[in-house]
Amino acid sequence: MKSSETKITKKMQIAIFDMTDCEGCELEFINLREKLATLADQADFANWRLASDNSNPGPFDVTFVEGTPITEEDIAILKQARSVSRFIVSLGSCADLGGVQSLVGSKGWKKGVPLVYGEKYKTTSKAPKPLSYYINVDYRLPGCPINGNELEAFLGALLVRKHPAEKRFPVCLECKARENVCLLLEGQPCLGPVTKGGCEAACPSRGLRCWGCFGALRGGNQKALKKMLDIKHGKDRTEQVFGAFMTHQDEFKEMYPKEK
Amino acid sequence: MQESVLNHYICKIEGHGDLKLNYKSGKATLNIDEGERLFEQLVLGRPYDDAPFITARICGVCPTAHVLVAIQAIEDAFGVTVNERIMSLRRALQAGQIIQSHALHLFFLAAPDYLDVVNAIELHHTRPELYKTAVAMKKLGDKLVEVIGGRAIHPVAPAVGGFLSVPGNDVLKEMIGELRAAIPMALATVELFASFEYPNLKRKTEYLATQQDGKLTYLDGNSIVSNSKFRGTIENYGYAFTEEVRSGSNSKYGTRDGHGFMVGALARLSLDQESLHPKALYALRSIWGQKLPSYNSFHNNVAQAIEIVHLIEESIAQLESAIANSKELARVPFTVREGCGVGAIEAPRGTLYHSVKTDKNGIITDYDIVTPTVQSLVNLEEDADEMMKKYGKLPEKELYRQIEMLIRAYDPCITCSVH
Amino acid sequence: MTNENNYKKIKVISVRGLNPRVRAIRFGFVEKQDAKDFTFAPGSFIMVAVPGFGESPLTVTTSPSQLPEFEIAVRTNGNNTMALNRLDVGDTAYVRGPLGNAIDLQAVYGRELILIGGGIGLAPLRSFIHFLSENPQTVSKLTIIHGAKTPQDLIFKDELAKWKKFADVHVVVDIGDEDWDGETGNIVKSLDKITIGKKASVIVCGPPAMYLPIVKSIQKKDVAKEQISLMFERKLHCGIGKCQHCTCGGKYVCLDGPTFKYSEIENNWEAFV
Amino acid sequence: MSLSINKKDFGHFLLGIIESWPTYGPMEDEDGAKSRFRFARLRTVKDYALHYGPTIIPPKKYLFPAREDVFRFEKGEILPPTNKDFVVFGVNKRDGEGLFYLDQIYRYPVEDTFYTDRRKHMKLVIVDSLPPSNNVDCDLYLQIVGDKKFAAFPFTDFGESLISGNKDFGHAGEIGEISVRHMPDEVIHHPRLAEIIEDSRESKIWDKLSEICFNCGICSYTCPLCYCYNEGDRIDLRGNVENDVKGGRERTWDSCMLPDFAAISFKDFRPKHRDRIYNWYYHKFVRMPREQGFVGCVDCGRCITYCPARINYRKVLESLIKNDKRK
Ligand SMILES: Cc1cc2nc3c(=O)[nH]c(=O)nc-3n(C[C@H](O)[C@H](O)[C@H](O)COP(=O)(O)OP(=O)(O)OC[C@H]3O[C@@H](n4cnc5c(N)ncnc54)[C@H](O)[C@@H]3O)c2cc1C
Ligand code: SF4
Ligand code: SF4
Ligand code: SF4
Repeated sequence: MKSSETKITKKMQIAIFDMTDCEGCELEFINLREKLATLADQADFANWRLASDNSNPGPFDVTFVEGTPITEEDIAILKQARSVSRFIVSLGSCADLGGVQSLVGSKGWKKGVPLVYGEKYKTTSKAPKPLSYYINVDYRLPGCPINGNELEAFLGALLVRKHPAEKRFPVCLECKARENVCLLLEGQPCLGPVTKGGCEAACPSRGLRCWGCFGALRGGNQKALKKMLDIKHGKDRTEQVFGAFMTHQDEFKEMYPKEK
Repeated sequence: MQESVLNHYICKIEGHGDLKLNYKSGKATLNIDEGERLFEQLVLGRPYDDAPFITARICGVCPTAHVLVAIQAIEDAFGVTVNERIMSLRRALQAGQIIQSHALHLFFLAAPDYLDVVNAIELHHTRPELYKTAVAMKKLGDKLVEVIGGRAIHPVAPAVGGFLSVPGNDVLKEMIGELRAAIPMALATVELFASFEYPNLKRKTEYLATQQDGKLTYLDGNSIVSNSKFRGTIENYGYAFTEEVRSGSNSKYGTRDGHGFMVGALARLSLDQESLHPKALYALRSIWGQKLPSYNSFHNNVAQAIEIVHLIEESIAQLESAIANSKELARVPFTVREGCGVGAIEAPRGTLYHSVKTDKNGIITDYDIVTPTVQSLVNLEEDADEMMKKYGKLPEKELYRQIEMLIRAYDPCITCSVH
Repeated sequence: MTNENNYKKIKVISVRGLNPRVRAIRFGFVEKQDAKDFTFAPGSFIMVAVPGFGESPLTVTTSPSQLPEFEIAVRTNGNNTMALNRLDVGDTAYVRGPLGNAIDLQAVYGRELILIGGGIGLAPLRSFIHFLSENPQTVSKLTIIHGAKTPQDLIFKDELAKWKKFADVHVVVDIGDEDWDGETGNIVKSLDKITIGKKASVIVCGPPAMYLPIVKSIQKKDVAKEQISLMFERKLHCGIGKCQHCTCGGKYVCLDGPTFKYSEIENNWEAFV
Repeated sequence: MSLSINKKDFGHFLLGIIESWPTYGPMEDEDGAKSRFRFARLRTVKDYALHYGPTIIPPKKYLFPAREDVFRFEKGEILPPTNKDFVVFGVNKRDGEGLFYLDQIYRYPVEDTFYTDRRKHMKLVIVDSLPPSNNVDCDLYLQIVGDKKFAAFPFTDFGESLISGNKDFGHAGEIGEISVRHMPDEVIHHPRLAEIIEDSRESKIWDKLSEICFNCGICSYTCPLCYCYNEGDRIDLRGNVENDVKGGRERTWDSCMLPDFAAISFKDFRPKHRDRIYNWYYHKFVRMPREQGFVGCVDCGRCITYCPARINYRKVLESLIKNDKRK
């Protein structure tokens, strides 16, 4: 256990950095609304480019990193942030899983750059990878975007120096709690059974199949689901479905061993 | 101004931009530093209904605009016409998107410059009533998007052909009540932003927006209109401007006949004020009292505030129409076919285009995206040059600050510009 | 019927470090009535909660004679144990229980008794050791074996010497350090070396991996299955047979245990996974 | 002398309840072309669906919701429960049986007062065409007689108070004896089922199932008799104002099918999927009959209908019974 102090006296120093991404997850902080002000009473936003002029160089107690490291600058910021932060949190699926931009794989990405920018275009960027490819990550808050209530509970815990617990149930739990008609039973390739919960079944509750944006549930039975989807939707489509958010995860690599 | 890798990007804009002023040449450059995500490649080889979901992730501030325009493009390719109920809900959804985005920009990104705080959260202490307004306005937009789209960021319910699920009429009625109640607050927002003292930047430029039969619109545009003589069609948006790739920057830059042009709230209102709803027109004429076009890009802030008023009124009308038509289907049947289609939408920051090609199974074979920020970037730099000319004598730090304020007034979304 | 969800407020009287990850915390009750009502027998467990951090099954390490004060030994293992180990003198927490079965006094009465505690596993046995020191006639002979990975992981080091007055005490570590002059090696090997009578009774508490080897070693000495008791650890929330996490084959650790006779569970397919 | 109510007065009677207590009951959701039933707050009489079809989640959710605070805490103090009276109206007999068995589970052998306290506040009205029996425990039982009448059987003072003196009720007159022959289900109540399952531990059937089952836990969430849960403390985001922690002890649904069900930081005590599946059957059909005296299944069919992998526990049981070697 890393923490042993008894009473909390110092204001917690929070930093939020964004790599390449949509910045939607950071917005969930702003969507805390009144509670954002409450949070600010107890913690300093020491460095938050999107919403503040403060840009302290550190050190930070908790650093949220959103987005996928792609540019050289991204990677430099990430490494610097790691060196001045006690805890690093991967904020959102871009950071935690490599995001949708990883769905074509490293090779696909390298092939794609000239197709979008022209043959002459030179880039120093690297193919998208999750944060954990470059640094150690202490806590994970996946989701595309993250879930506001989960963020709230997460922050509530951090403020009292408690370790936020990772979710250990699939999306189906929350989906059934909301009494949704099951989309898998309706023939759609829903990834709910093998996806880590925490989103309150945001998608199936409005009729959209789960895309797996919270990442693979540890110990989920991906193989069984794959078998079923292969038959119903074809092998290629099934790979596309699993590959939307999970290409960097062991569960995916086990099912689809060759590098894309 | 670089001290550490942890602080060299411009604060309070969406995405990573770095401002360089070259005193010798009198030129300002906004370097864009955002990784290549290759969205146009990501959707290839996937079925059409993956496109709205994937392209939403281009931007967390305006995902709904991407979702709706992707759907428009696909429906265009398949030849789908949806019913009035669906259109009304989409218009209201798009209104919610713009309210959300404008409220975020105005209060959380722009306002701190003028209210002397390092971030909007401090307003909670210095001006608590204003902080309340800020979160309430943001919440209003969020709620509207959530009610119709299923989630405030990256909505899930809109789909090709309509909606996967729609809220009940009682929910819509409740929403209408909330929208009505918010109008005074929206007017107060106009008042606030009209009261700020903006630098006196004046530089004639070209404004572009989509309109429906010559009228202000956000979702139903059928032509591209400019304050010059130019008129274009949406299908041929590629001819309206050129997109350049610059070395060292991973955004593209849009120009018309070699010069910059502007899209977004100020452009839209400069091209048509007459179609504003009454309260918004009142806000423009009586609260602000500014004649448009004013050719001062800082005024984009006020234009956004006025749009909020207009879009609240608009969404009330659209929700009422959705309730009146609630017997119609929430999703119309359609046939997948080989085709190509274009969608254009007025996103918070200006016109957003998606175009798509599908094969006979609805698999995407080609995709193109042009974002508003790409279109406005050159104009932004031209404005910045003008600022250097005009305020070149100011201390360097102050000049940087002023130009950064200009950049924020544009509300650029670099995240979108590199997709 | 007693209410097993009735939380009693307790207050820290003193704390001391037993090793870098384990602290002994002494509590007293805040309410007089609670102090009067609370009783326990060695071997049963209590649920201790720091509101906000959860609750944990823990065992009292002091003899019932010390009531209404009691001591627990807590190893930081997660949130609630971390919170417990942050408490200062005067801070409060909650307790409910006791829950589970206790050590079967009847079964060990008058016999030779061997207590084996691996790591933090000595904590639950300590209460019984104290009880035995107060009531030495209970057993005919007492042997205590305490093992740990390193000398750092031993607990109640200061007391081990005192216990020698009324018991045979063996202390063994897997890996010693410069200052270590005691026994090193495997706890099972050192158990093999000890002579144990056929009629002896053995109670074991420690990491699950050591149970089967220890049982084997003891059985070689012809000790009956009924006389070998094992204290079990499982994930546990309710302590009253509802939450289902502690089920072990056909048994609940919280209701049927935590102490099981080897004869009860030798065929339980989930006892030694 | 029993009382009864005519169908035309039924709405008025229900309205009286809705106006006096928060009332929950079965209702139909129109969801485009699909229709589904679920239990929800009844706000008008029209909301109530007398003959409801299967609901995804049984009424257990009023006693054991997907997520609840079993208690709240503030300034280091655990606060007492704050349950208030509410009515669950119109549960059919089978769902009523589910509630009855759930009650037994949480009452015996040790009572879980968090559950029983709420249960005391839940007033239950069962409506069914079958007569009441001793495996339901409700305040009022309304038996549908013919198509115009409900005969009323109050079982508690509360139930009595609902009907006595209520002008909607009149004397029942003669209610013809309705005989229902209770046929014990030959699969679920097979006399040797427990032994058969005990013997099947090494059977390949569990391995085969583990290749199909997604271990998503839907069979548990939807089951009226599944009751396992997780607990943990949630802290409200108001932070640590002068070290005052405020929040709640959250009890959430769990499922013994889920991968980490028996795992603690350093060890997983039931790591194999096949063993977790076996445990589900073992608990329902072996441990529960021994512990509680009844099987953990009321044959409502939910776990069959809603399993996305289309596993049918009845077929599993049937095949085990068929292969019973000791027959
Ligand atoms: C009968 C029994 C007696 C015990 N006696 C002691 C003792 O005297 N001293 C001591 O230091 N430890 C003891 N333990 C282990 C101790 O209970 C766990 O270390 C503790 O529950 C971890 O809780 P946490 O909140 O810190 O961990 P987290 O990982 O945050 O756990 C969250 C919850 O999961 C459950 N849980 C997690 N790990 C365990 C575990 N190992 N055992 C049971 N439940 C767990 C608890 O309900 C806990 O509150 C005993 C365990 C059992 C079953
Ligand atoms: S995870 Fe999704 S919502 Fe979050 S930043 Fe990435 S794309 Fe945006
Ligand atoms: S819709 Fe998806 S998430 Fe919901 S129950 Fe079915 S498989 Fe699970
Ligand atoms: S349902 Fe699936 S895709 Fe949707 S938010 Fe939840 S985890 Fe992500």
